[in-house]
Amino acid sequence: MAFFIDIVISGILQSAPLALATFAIVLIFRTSFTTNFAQGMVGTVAAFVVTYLLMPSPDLTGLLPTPTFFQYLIAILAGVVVSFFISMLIDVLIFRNSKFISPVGKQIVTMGVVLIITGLLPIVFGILDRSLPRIGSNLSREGVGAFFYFFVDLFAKINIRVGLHTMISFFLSASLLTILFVMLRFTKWGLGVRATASNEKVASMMGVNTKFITAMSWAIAGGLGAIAAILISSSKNTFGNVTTYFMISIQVQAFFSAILGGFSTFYGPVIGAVIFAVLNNLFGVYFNPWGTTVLYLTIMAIVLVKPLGLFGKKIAKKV
Amino acid sequence: MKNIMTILKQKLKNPLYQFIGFGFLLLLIPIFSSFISVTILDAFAKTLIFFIVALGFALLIGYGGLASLGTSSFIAIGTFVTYAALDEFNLPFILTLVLGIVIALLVGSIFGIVSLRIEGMYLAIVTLGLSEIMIELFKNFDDYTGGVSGTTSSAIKLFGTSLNSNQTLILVIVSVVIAMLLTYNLINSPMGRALLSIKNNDSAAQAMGISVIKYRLLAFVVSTVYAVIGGILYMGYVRFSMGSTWGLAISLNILAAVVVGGAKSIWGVLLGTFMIFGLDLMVFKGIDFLKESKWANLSFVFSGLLIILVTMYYPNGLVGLINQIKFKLKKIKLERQAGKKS
Amino acid sequence: MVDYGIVKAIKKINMEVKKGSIVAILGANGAGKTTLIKSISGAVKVQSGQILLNGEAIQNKDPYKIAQKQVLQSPEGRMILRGLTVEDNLLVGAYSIKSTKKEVEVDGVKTTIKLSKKKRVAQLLDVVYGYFPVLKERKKQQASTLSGGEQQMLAIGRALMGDPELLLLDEPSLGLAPLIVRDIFNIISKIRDEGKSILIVEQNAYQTLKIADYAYVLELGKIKMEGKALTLLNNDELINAYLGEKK
Amino acid sequence: MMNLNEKILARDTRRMARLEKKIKFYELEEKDQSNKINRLKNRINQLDERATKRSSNIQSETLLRINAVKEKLQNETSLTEIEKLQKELSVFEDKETAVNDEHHLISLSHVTMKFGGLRAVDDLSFSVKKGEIFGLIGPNGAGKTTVFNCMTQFYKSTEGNIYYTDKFGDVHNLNDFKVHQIIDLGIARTFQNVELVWELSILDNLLVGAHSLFTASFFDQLFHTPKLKKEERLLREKALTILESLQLLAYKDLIPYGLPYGILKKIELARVLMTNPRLIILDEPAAGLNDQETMELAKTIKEIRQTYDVTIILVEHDMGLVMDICDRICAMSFGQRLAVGTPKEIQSNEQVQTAYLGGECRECTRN
Amino acid sequence: GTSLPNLDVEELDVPAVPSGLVQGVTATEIKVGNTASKTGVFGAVGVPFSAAIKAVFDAYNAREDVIQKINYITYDDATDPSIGQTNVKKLVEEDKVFALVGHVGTGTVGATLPYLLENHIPMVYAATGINQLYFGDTPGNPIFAVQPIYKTDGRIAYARAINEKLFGANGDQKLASDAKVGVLYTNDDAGKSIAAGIIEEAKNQKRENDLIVMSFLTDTTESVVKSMMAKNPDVIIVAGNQAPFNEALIALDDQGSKTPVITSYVNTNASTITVQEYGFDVYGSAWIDIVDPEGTAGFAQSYWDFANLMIASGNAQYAANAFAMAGYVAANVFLSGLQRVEGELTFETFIQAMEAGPIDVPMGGEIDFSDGKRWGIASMALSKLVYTAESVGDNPATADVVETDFVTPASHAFVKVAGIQSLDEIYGR
Ligand SMILES: Nc1ncnc2c1ncn2[C@@H]1O[C@H](COP(=O)(O)OP(=O)(O)OP(=O)(O)O)[C@@H](O)[C@H]1O
Ligand SMILES: Nc1ncnc2c1ncn2[C@@H]1O[C@H](COP(=O)(O)OP(=O)(O)OP(=O)(O)O)[C@@H](O)[C@H]1O
Ligand SMILES: CC(C)C[C@H](N)C(=O)O
Ligand SMILES: [Mg+2]
Ligand SMILES: [Mg+2]
Repeated sequence: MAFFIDIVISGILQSAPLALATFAIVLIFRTSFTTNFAQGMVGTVAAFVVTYLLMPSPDLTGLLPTPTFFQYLIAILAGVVVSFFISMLIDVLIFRNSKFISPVGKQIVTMGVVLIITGLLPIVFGILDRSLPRIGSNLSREGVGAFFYFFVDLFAKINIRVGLHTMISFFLSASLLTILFVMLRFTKWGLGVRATASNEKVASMMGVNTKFITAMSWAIAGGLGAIAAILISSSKNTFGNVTTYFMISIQVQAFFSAILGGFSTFYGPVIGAVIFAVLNNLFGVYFNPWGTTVLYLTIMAIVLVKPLGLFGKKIAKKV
Repeated sequence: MKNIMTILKQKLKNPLYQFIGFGFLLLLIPIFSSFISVTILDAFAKTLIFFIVALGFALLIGYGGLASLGTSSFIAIGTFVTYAALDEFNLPFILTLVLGIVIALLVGSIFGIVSLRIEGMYLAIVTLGLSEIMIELFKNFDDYTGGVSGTTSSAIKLFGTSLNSNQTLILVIVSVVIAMLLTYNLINSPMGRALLSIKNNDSAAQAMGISVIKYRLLAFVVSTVYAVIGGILYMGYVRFSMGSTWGLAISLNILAAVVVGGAKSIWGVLLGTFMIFGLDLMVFKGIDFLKESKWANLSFVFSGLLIILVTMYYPNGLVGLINQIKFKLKKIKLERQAGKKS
Repeated sequence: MVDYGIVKAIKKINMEVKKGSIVAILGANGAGKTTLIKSISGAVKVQSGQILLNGEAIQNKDPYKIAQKQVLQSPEGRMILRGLTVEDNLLVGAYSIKSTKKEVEVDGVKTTIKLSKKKRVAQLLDVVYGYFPVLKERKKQQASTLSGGEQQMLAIGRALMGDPELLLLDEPSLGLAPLIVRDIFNIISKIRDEGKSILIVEQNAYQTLKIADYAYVLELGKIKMEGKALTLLNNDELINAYLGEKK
Repeated sequence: MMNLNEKILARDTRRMARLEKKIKFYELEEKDQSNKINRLKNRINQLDERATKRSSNIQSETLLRINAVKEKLQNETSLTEIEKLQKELSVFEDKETAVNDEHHLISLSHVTMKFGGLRAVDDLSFSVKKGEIFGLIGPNGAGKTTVFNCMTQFYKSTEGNIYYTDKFGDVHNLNDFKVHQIIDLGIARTFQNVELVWELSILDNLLVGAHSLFTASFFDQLFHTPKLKKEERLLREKALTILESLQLLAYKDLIPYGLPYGILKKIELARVLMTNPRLIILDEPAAGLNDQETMELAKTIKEIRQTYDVTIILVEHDMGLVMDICDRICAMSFGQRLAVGTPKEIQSNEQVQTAYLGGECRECTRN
Repeated sequence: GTSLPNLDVEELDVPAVPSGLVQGVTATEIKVGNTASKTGVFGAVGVPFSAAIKAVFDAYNAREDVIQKINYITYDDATDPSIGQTNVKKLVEEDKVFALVGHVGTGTVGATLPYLLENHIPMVYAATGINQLYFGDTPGNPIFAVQPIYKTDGRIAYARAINEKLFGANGDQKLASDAKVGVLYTNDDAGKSIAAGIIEEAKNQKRENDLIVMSFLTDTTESVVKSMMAKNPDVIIVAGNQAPFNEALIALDDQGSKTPVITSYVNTNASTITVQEYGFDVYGSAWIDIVDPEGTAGFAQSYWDFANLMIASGNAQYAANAFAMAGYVAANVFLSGLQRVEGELTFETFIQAMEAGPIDVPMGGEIDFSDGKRWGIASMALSKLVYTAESVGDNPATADVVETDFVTPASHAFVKVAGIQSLDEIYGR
């Protein structure tokens, strides 16, 4: 039982970046009615930017960059900004100018974006995989570090061992999500997003600046994707943890989390992500080596029973 | 002579004859294969095989409005069925085909049943999950799939002879023509209209007596059969298949081919398939400049840009472009005629 | 106020809505009435010509910019925001409401009354709920499950939530029960009396002409006839050609 | 047992409908097909016999039930129970009437439709006779569209039954059918908000309407056999005839998108006519039409009843139209029935006046 | 569960080499080629790999005594086996190469083996270790895999685990006969095949009941590791590529494991191990050994040969790249074979030359194709990961590492703890 609880709790803590990625996907789904396949790629760009800033040419001996916590933070900020604008550009340059595309067509467009970024990454950053160290690997127990270490130690006391990186990424993601939820709930932006999601044309007729709403949603999603990508790649503390393709599986997982929670709310997918991560860990142990298969079968079964996800609401069509 | 030409022209107005004519044109490739580079030849064969798959998929998405991302695992099933039938059970090709279709019916029904409850984008993602599961299964059923390192198979035997790649290409071309004919028939039948009406407006469809369940299942099953047959031909031609290569990328490419080309037109789908699969295989990989390691990736950029631009400016697919050109030509012709008269 | 001219669905139309008046547009099916409304609200692009709002050209501007100038419409086909609740639909109508300052003289002393955005919206909401009590009963219901008529009320109410200076109504009585139709026309008159302008497209010609100040009759995208509403009401030619036999 | 009988009856009816369709095609052919037609007719007769037997089984079961309930009622003392039993009794009695009344076409028996706490239709009963034009009126949100949705099975009513007498004289409870099976009974409808297939031309939209008439199998479609080609040709001709009669021929190759609202409503009507209906259900057919066009529509509807020998139920807010063409009208409010009667009776009904017409009834004066 | 299917070695016919047949060889030129993933998922493998091959051949061609220059053609297959196959056909049928040197990718190699055999095209070095490359004794077989086959790798790792006097009590005894061996494998070609080798070997030793086999994925690593640790294995073998291996190490360390870890040769390379002081010992098999206490900066001369070549050829960024090293080995093994050819170069003479006796593998031991042995390198050393801090003094390997223009000081290295040995030698048979 202790083992079970251990896995569940560390699963919850680990789910934070996935929750961010999922939220980003849902945000774009709600405003542009497309599942953005480029989400992961945009995040990947940020991870590359960060590695570049920390270590312009990849090291050969397997040494990871050793930035201080604040150097790292600044590099991350730069990466996030880059993704923020790339994502916004996707909306402004492409989506804004293609109103008549079907949802599937939009999906294809995001695929095109994936291809472009895939092609450009090695040209810009070189062919070799790059590396990011764990965030907080150089963090001392004083100052900012004290806060995170406090929780690491707290969990250790009840025999749940979580890394510092996991703790940092959990708090970072949780606070970002909280801010976003507050914004969605209590600002006009939230109503605008919902109106745009329902019918962009009508929303616009009613005075909602849908261009701004969608561009901002894309931008924010890009930023979130960036943070997710950075948190995920760096968690591995491995030489070559930043590759062109490392976000693909996370992206698929994020899609599934969103499906599991249901695209019709914002909180649903986030909870979906947590459930996904926990189940993934549990099944990985208890159904080894069939964990993935059982996981997807389980989700499929849930979705068959609740086609709109656990928290989905049907938009009724009345004839 | 002139007579024959006019008759031919008349006949070619009928799409069915167009397809057959196209088939004869294609046959020039295997006939003159010794003058063609293997790269081009293989690219042609693979593109045509994917075209068959895409035709089935076009029916599913263009008419049924069902976006599935499980296509590649159906193709994979086709390849492994071929391996099992040819190498494990020593079945003749016809039985392989039958076995493939039976399995396609089964798997298609499973996917179809899922699709009954789930719609739109959700379906795409859920089918993506099904294909993830398939890949896991391919990895673990080593006996029939070669597991993680894949499996080679022997050649397709037809009329007692093993087909070499050139002969297999002829088989592919014949299948392409048949697939085009059958697809054309289906979309110009009550079934085509029924699917379109479910896609557009399921309330109206139901009120008119169209069973959503039946037609969705049918669409899935038909597209699965196409994909499995594509897989069988693929294995016949390439003679190697590895479970892990049949992932999201190929499903997405099929989807892109159909959407970029125009899901509701057979020629559009052909154009789309060549753009997505053919261009890269034949052109981009052939340009010397792009072979240089770093710039090799530029081909991705080109493909991506092309996809985006086409989708942006021809939301209904490249057929839009064709029609535009047709229209212009007609206009020029009319103007000329008018000019002559005056 | 509106000067106009486009090709295709509507051609070279010149018309005007005076402040504080109701202008009706009549015409057969497909005459281009809806297209006209849409081009004012920016939902369709005009190919040539000008639309002036208080002297400012607004043609081909983004719809939201036009809406922010308090030009709001109840579109053809209702176009309610399906996934949202009734109340959210209304709030979207009030999206560009700003806080207002009003100068009032109380006992010879000028004071400015400030109304916060929130209060303004609450006020408007009360007004709309007053007009359509059904909507208040249903305010938490998903808008897509409303009955046809209720949706129509919602569409009109949503436009009213924006406190429009120019209200564009495309067949507001469509699908409404006779009682409500009467109410709607009363509401429209009342809004005009508050000094707002209204452009209304209607099939219900008699009732419309009764409350309208001025009317245009469209045919195939062109103005066939125009004049004071009362004059048109007594014009036999119009009656016979466009509105059916006189009852 | 009852359910089983009803299910078999429903299945046999659908089979007969299918055979009838086949006969239609044979009859239309130039060649003499009397052999085939006779064979099919025999088959239908066999099925019909069986169906009649089932019907009488069901009927006697109904009678048994009625007696049983009556007996119970005599011994029951609790008031709530009595109410319940009385309702049950009247549901069976409605069925009994439906079976015995040869003019009966469709009747609602205590139909209730709840959405959460809201009773959109509340214990509603009325019955429509063969050949009638029957109007359903009521304020916005009264539940009229919901009634239609219950009839055509878009909603499964929470309570109550809907009885329908089919072509062969057998009475069905429509709740036993799925949405897409309703059309086999000859019931076709239009929608309050236009529901057309936007990607198909008007002509093809009509052919979608004829979907239930096709008898070509999947393989006929796959290989475009002569059979399919023949059916396509015949139904296409039929579609053209209908389009012509509604003056829609000019639109046949256009897609519906962007067409004026009034035209769209007409196309829906044409699509309904494609289905060989016995009962046509129209939801606000005159919405978006001007007075002139409304009057034309009234004429058309009457003509349709004549030429196609159909029964029509319609919802409409244009009182002129309703009062003009309806034989009988049911007025409802808050899901409940206010009154059923001739237009005159309804107009003079005080409840209807206050709830719906609003005291004065200016437009009704025409009659 | 331990229900890993045992991969069957594909039975392929090895046709006899027709004498005299040859293509791609002229008086002044020998054409060779390869296809590699230069874009796509394994882009980072194919590019340095091929660059090193090219560097070796360029250097060779630059020699004045060389008359038949090597014409090296390389194509990109974007990590797609079917494109790889097309490329191979193109190489063989159109470019008419004499041999393939450095064949990259599990899929491509698997897809083209039958074709290569059918066409008798010699293939030297496969950058993968799939089991299809294991032929046993097949004289005349044109396939010359060099890199150890994954299955062999797994068997050796297991043999080391139960035989070395390292993992038992006090770290200087053998494991007890009922000791538990944990296996963490990834569900990919490398992981599964290595695990299959481990299981096979455990069965041979009748100790399969003491195996704990678990598969892990990137995002389940931590929980699988937790579960593995709960079962208290005495040694853990990690079967998988670099990235998952590192993830497993980190997870084990995070969870405070003290159990020693053994891993595949794929990972026994200081340049791909994350620097971190683990709380447990890390061992790995090795067939390449670049560390030499006596050598410059602690590296063997053979390594410096490689590194200098890479720098000289403008590929300094690959001077410590494992895939470049592999390419370097591939080209050199081919050249060694070539130099042994006596008389005219034909397929037959080349194969005979390759089989003539053991060939020295640069930076590694030797590979022996004599008598038709086709099982890749089957003898490997055992190395241990050491850290600069602890090794100063008694570990000269890293004692005075100096900074060069491309190598920053190695803070850690793999140091040999057991010499290159075959399975038989490990068991002392
Ligand atoms: N998106 C469109 N594409 C093509 N034609 C269009 C489009 N929208 C409108 N039209 C055409 O423009 C003309 C005017 O249409 P409009 O909808 O403005 O008419 P209307 O007067 O509002 O008719 P109704 O009374 O039926 O609402 C019609 O002939 C219509 O077919
Ligand atoms: N799916 C649903 N969920 C919740 N409420 C519903 C649903 N469908 C209908 N309603 C409610 O039921 C009531 C009756 O709706 P209905 O559409 O039947 O009205 P109606 O009589 O057709 O009105 P109208 O004349 O305005 O079309 C309405 O108040 C509506 O809000
Ligand atoms: C890294 C590569 C050379 C080998 C790898 N196992 C593959 O699948 O291709
Ligand atoms: Mg209109
Ligand atoms: Mg209604």
